[in-house]
Amino acid sequence: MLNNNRALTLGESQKRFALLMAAPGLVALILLVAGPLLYMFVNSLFVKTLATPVPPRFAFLKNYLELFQNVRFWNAFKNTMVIMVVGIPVQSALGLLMALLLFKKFPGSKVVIALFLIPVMITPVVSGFEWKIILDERFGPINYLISFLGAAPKAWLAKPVLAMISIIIMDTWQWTPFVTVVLLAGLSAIPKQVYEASSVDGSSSWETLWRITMPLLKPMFALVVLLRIIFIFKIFDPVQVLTGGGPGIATETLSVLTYIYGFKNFNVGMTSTLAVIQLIIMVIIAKLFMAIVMKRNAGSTE
Amino acid sequence: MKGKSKIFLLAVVLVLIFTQAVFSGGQKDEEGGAEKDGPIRIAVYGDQGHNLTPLEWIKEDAEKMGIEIEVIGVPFTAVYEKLKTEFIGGTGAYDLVIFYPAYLGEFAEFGYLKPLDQYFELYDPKLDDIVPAYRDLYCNYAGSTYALPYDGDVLNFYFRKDIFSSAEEKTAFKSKYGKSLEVPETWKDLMNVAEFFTRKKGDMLAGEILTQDFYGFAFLGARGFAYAWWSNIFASLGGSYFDRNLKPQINSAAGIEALEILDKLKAFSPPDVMNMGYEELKNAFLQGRVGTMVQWSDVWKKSNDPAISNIVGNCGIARMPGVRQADGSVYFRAAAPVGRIISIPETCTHPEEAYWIAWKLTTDISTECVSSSATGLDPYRYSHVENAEAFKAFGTLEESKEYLEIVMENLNHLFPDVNIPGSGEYLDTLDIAITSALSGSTKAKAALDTAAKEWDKISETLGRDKQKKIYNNMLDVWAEYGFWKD
Amino acid sequence: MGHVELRNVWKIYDKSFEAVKGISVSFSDGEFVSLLGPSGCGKTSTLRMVAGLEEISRGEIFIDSIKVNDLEPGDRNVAMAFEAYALYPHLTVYENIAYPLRIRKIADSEIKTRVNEMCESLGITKYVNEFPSSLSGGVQQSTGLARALVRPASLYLLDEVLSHLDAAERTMLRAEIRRVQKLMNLTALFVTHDQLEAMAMSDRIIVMNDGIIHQIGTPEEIYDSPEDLFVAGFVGEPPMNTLRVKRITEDGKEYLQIGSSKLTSAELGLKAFPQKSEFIIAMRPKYVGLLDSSKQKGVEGSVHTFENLGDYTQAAIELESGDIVFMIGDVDLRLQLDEKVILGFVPEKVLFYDIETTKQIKDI
Amino acid sequence: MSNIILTNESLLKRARIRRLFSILRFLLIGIFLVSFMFPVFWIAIGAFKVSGEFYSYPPVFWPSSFGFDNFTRAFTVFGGVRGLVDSLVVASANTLLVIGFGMLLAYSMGRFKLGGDDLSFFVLSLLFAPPVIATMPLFMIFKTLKILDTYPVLFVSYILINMPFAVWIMKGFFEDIPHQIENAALLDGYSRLHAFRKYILPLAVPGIAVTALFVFIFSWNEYLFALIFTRSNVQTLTLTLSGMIGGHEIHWGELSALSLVAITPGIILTLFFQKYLVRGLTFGAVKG
Repeated sequence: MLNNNRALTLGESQKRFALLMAAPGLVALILLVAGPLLYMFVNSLFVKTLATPVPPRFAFLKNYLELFQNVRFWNAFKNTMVIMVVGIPVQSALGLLMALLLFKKFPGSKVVIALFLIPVMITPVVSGFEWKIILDERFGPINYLISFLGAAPKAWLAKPVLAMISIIIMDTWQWTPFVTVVLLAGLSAIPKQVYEASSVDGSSSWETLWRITMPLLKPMFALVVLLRIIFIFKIFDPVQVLTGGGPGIATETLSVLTYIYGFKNFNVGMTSTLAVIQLIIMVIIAKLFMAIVMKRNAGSTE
Repeated sequence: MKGKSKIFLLAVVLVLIFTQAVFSGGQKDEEGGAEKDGPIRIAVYGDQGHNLTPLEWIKEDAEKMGIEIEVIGVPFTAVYEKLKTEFIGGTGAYDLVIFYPAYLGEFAEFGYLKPLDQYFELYDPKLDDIVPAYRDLYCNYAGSTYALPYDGDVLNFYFRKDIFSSAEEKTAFKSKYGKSLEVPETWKDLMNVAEFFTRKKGDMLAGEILTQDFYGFAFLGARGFAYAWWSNIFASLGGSYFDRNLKPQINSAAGIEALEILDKLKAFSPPDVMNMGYEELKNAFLQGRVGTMVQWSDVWKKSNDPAISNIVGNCGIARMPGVRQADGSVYFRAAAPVGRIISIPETCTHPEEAYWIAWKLTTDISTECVSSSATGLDPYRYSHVENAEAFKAFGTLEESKEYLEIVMENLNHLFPDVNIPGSGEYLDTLDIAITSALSGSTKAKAALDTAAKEWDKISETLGRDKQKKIYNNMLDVWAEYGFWKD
Repeated sequence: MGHVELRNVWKIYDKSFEAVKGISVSFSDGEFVSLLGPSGCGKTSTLRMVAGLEEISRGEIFIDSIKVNDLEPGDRNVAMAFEAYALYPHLTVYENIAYPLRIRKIADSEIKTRVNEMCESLGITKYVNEFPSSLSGGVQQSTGLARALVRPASLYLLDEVLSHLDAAERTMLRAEIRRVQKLMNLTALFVTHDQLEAMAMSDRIIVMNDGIIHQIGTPEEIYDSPEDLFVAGFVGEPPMNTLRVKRITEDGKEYLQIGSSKLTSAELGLKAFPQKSEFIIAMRPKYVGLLDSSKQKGVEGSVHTFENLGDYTQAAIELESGDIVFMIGDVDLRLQLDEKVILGFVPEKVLFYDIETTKQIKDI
Repeated sequence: MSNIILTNESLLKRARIRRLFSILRFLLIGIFLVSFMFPVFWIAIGAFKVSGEFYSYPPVFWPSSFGFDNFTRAFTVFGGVRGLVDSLVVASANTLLVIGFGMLLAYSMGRFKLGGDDLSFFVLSLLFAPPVIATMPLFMIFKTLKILDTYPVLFVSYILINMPFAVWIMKGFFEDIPHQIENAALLDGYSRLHAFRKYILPLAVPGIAVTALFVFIFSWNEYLFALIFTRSNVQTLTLTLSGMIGGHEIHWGELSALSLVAITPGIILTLFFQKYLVRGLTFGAVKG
């Protein structure tokens, strides 16, 4: 960062100018956030439902206690974690592999990367529906293709474990390209000379990968993993469309559960409690992001 | 200083103009419908798909009446949440709503719906023609009629006539089970039949080589309405949702046994059965993948449409299997999930026009509606059941008669959905328990115990005493029709 | 061990740009050879081809009699220090230096001895636990050098390793490199654009320009007898003076015309000169002197600039033809700007060059 | 020091391995590309299949004919036009609002460090929070304001989704512009506003445009808020799509056709603004 901005950070008039510029946006944001926040915190302390016009009852932390004993909450928490714990390593590995394959430019490599990236911006609802067709037990191309490998057709969306795998496959399809491009950015930030040095020093490609590339990619990996955690916490549309949380509750995530508590059961108290818990998790992650990623960025001179 | 306040002012003005513009834009839209000189816009809400087709048929007539029909479809399994959201929000977006009777109690109780009795004079809904169970259990609440039936959903047992009548299959069955191959009357019989007909690709079935795996049975396992397939068994074992004290009975011995029976049947069902909704289940049967299944009444119509069916003329329909009693008779109950009724929301500003549409669909052209292959609507009037002629397109007159008789019989042995406030949540919780257990995530007893506990919590949240009273009122009506014995 | 040979080596980029045009050279054991030339002359391409970082377009390179054209850099038994250091940013100075040893699976204890020795001799011991990003250019450069020198290799490649340092650091490290190289009898190929460095450090210098070799020789040969005008102009500071000379015959007498001055060979002190109508004479500034105008005939000019540099003085004399002649004079010499002077040359130090070929004319 | 002895044979072997690797590399790239493009391909051909082709085994990998019937019917019979128009209206209006307000806020934050780390942190937390947690409170607020099922409800609620993103990204773009530029303008006696408008804004335009494109697509793709806050007056494309999925007798062909339309803006963004895609999706942590 340039350090000659002292001239610009001084003075009352300047502060006023900055505030005036920011005012409309800031006001909109604060209004939109403050209300819901207050609503959430207050209602998480009440037994309250919209399903019937019963007056809300103050319950202090009862909702929290109940939630922590609720199998369905832990199930949703577990499912969210499973998507992360299984999905992120798979996506990182595939993303890294693809990044390494694409790193050395070849004619058309730009086009390949662009095409490869398309899943990232696909409308989530569409991707949910698309995978529904693709994973169809009877007419889906996946079962057709695996039949060539001698595998029996799988009822992807009907079995709890398979349904979870389906979600992870969909997520992996959508987000591996993202991992790839972030890692590609990381790879191209490594000075070419470092590789030359290492090749002259006699390391094999394998050694270079483990001793040079991987350690230098570590910050990018940290970034990607953090972002993926955030995205997976948010995941809603495609899961809702693909499995709707089923079979049973096998693929209910925290977001899906929040939606069900809110707009299927209209249980305001529980929904708010769930929301508060997720908010706390997110604030912690945002802190981490600031600490790890933003600090690092400020340090480097890109 | 001057310049700065100017931008601020500018910004504020811009915001105001913009919000004004967009807000008024939205409002204009609403007012447009209210204008007297143009046609009156009636927004009809319902689950997306073939059951909204009849609205297209009446559009012309409606225009003559000065009514413009706008159809708003929502996903099949999202009817409750979208409607409830609207009722809570109270925007008045819908003038006529088609939904499932399970929610009637809740919606009527909280005053979301207009009582319809006041409009009966305008156009006669011919209430006496409606199968009483359907009329009184599903359209009435606390003495008033809140809805007219639109779709007489009830579950039936379906079987493949050709394989049940095949001589070689009969012989094979006899030698394996020591009795003759019949359409199963009990769940126990069904178990044998389902097992018997489950074959691998390349095996023989009724003299033909199978080009795909074949299964003895199929049911609806996708989340949403799967609980009803359990309810058939549960009810025939004597189960009920609550006792008179509102103590959940779903985790009783009958509940657990019913779930175990369904789980055993699952072994003879296609591997993707837990992902089968209405569409997938219907297709499995029509494409000749399964020997028997339990489904809504309209599948018979579809089975005789060669465009979508490989089993034209071979679709048999029978009473729901049950449990053999000590006296040798079979006690059976047919669950009636979904079903469709039409109501007018309290917020509707043109109830008379809305009522006309409701009347048109449920009375005037109701026979066309239930006898068309373009819809999935099922008979609910005596006049439907007696008018086999109307169903001639789907089979011989004999077959049509047989079909309607069976539907009627099952309707007469209805096991209605619980329709007290919160039924959406109760049934969803139950559905989750059933599908979780069937998909192997939890054990039957544990799943049902959890659901029962949740039910208690729901009752607690909604006010136990009030719920109990409403439920008991409901049971009283059930008792009238012999659906409940104290 | 340590014999290197380049045979007719070409580097052609993008099928058309010829960076290196068929150079051949060989050097051997314990020699310190500099590749000297201005930027873009092909010296770095050459070095990188030897290292294996650049494909050899044509020709062959042998290291210890093995043709290395198709070998990976790591298999060529060469070590290299880079201009921009190319340190591993995630490793400490110690680990950076230890890296090539670790790759070779050398025991930890031995790595420790070798790395410490190397750090000691390059004076970076106190930085061993630091990461490169926190170090000055000098220390990073030394670390890069240490990493190259720490392991045995047939050939050490040093790419402009002094270019990013300040004057003091540069002189220090220059001497240090030379010392280590001599002590350990290492064969080294050193790329530089700085003729002073090349002169100071090398056993032999290869002067390159435009992808070809202009001269190979010891520093003395390069300095005293540049093969062609390019070398003459490139080596030495200030550069060698080159003056165009015309032979004219007037009144039966043969004169040489330098600028506007007409002088006979006797007056210039030259015993002989090329039998061409025009050619170039060249001499180092230190072999240019002032003549007493009343006594001797010489080349006339006027003082263009004059600088007192402490140890000596330096002047640029403008001839009437516009040519500039540099001269180095005694510390107590004083000249006024535009002062008219007469120049003379030390005759035996004057070299002749052909105008067309730019080559030195040796046989007169 | 182990000296490597090389024979012609080992050289050849190396060359062969290298060639093998290069073949393997392109093979792998090909496999990756095919498998990641496949679902997109499947949507695309689905848009041209006739209904029976969705129910055949083996699956139909190439439709028998390429007619536009599915598109026509998706737009006329299945409410595609409505969805398209509403999505366009909502996404455009929201983009205008978010960029208009967000740009000024971003400039203040990026330039004058308004609110310092605290404000940055606030914006970032909003950016990370799952939108679903805000649905219930917003629903109640909008109910009270009586704006459910109007365009404004989506304009406003999408601010919550998009503003933090837009501010965060644009802040980065403003930070990238050297301070000298406006210092020079200020020294020349121009007002700050003038300096912003005449000197900074033109430089920031590419960044702002790309941010706007992102915001547009996020609004376009949004499903959850639309599902909850709208009924009959407003029906965005994602709702039209999901309505078609959940019903009986799913019309796969029409659904695919409409899906193809729905994913087009996203595909355009990826194909032509790839560099910014990385920057946007990493919230500016990678400059791409």
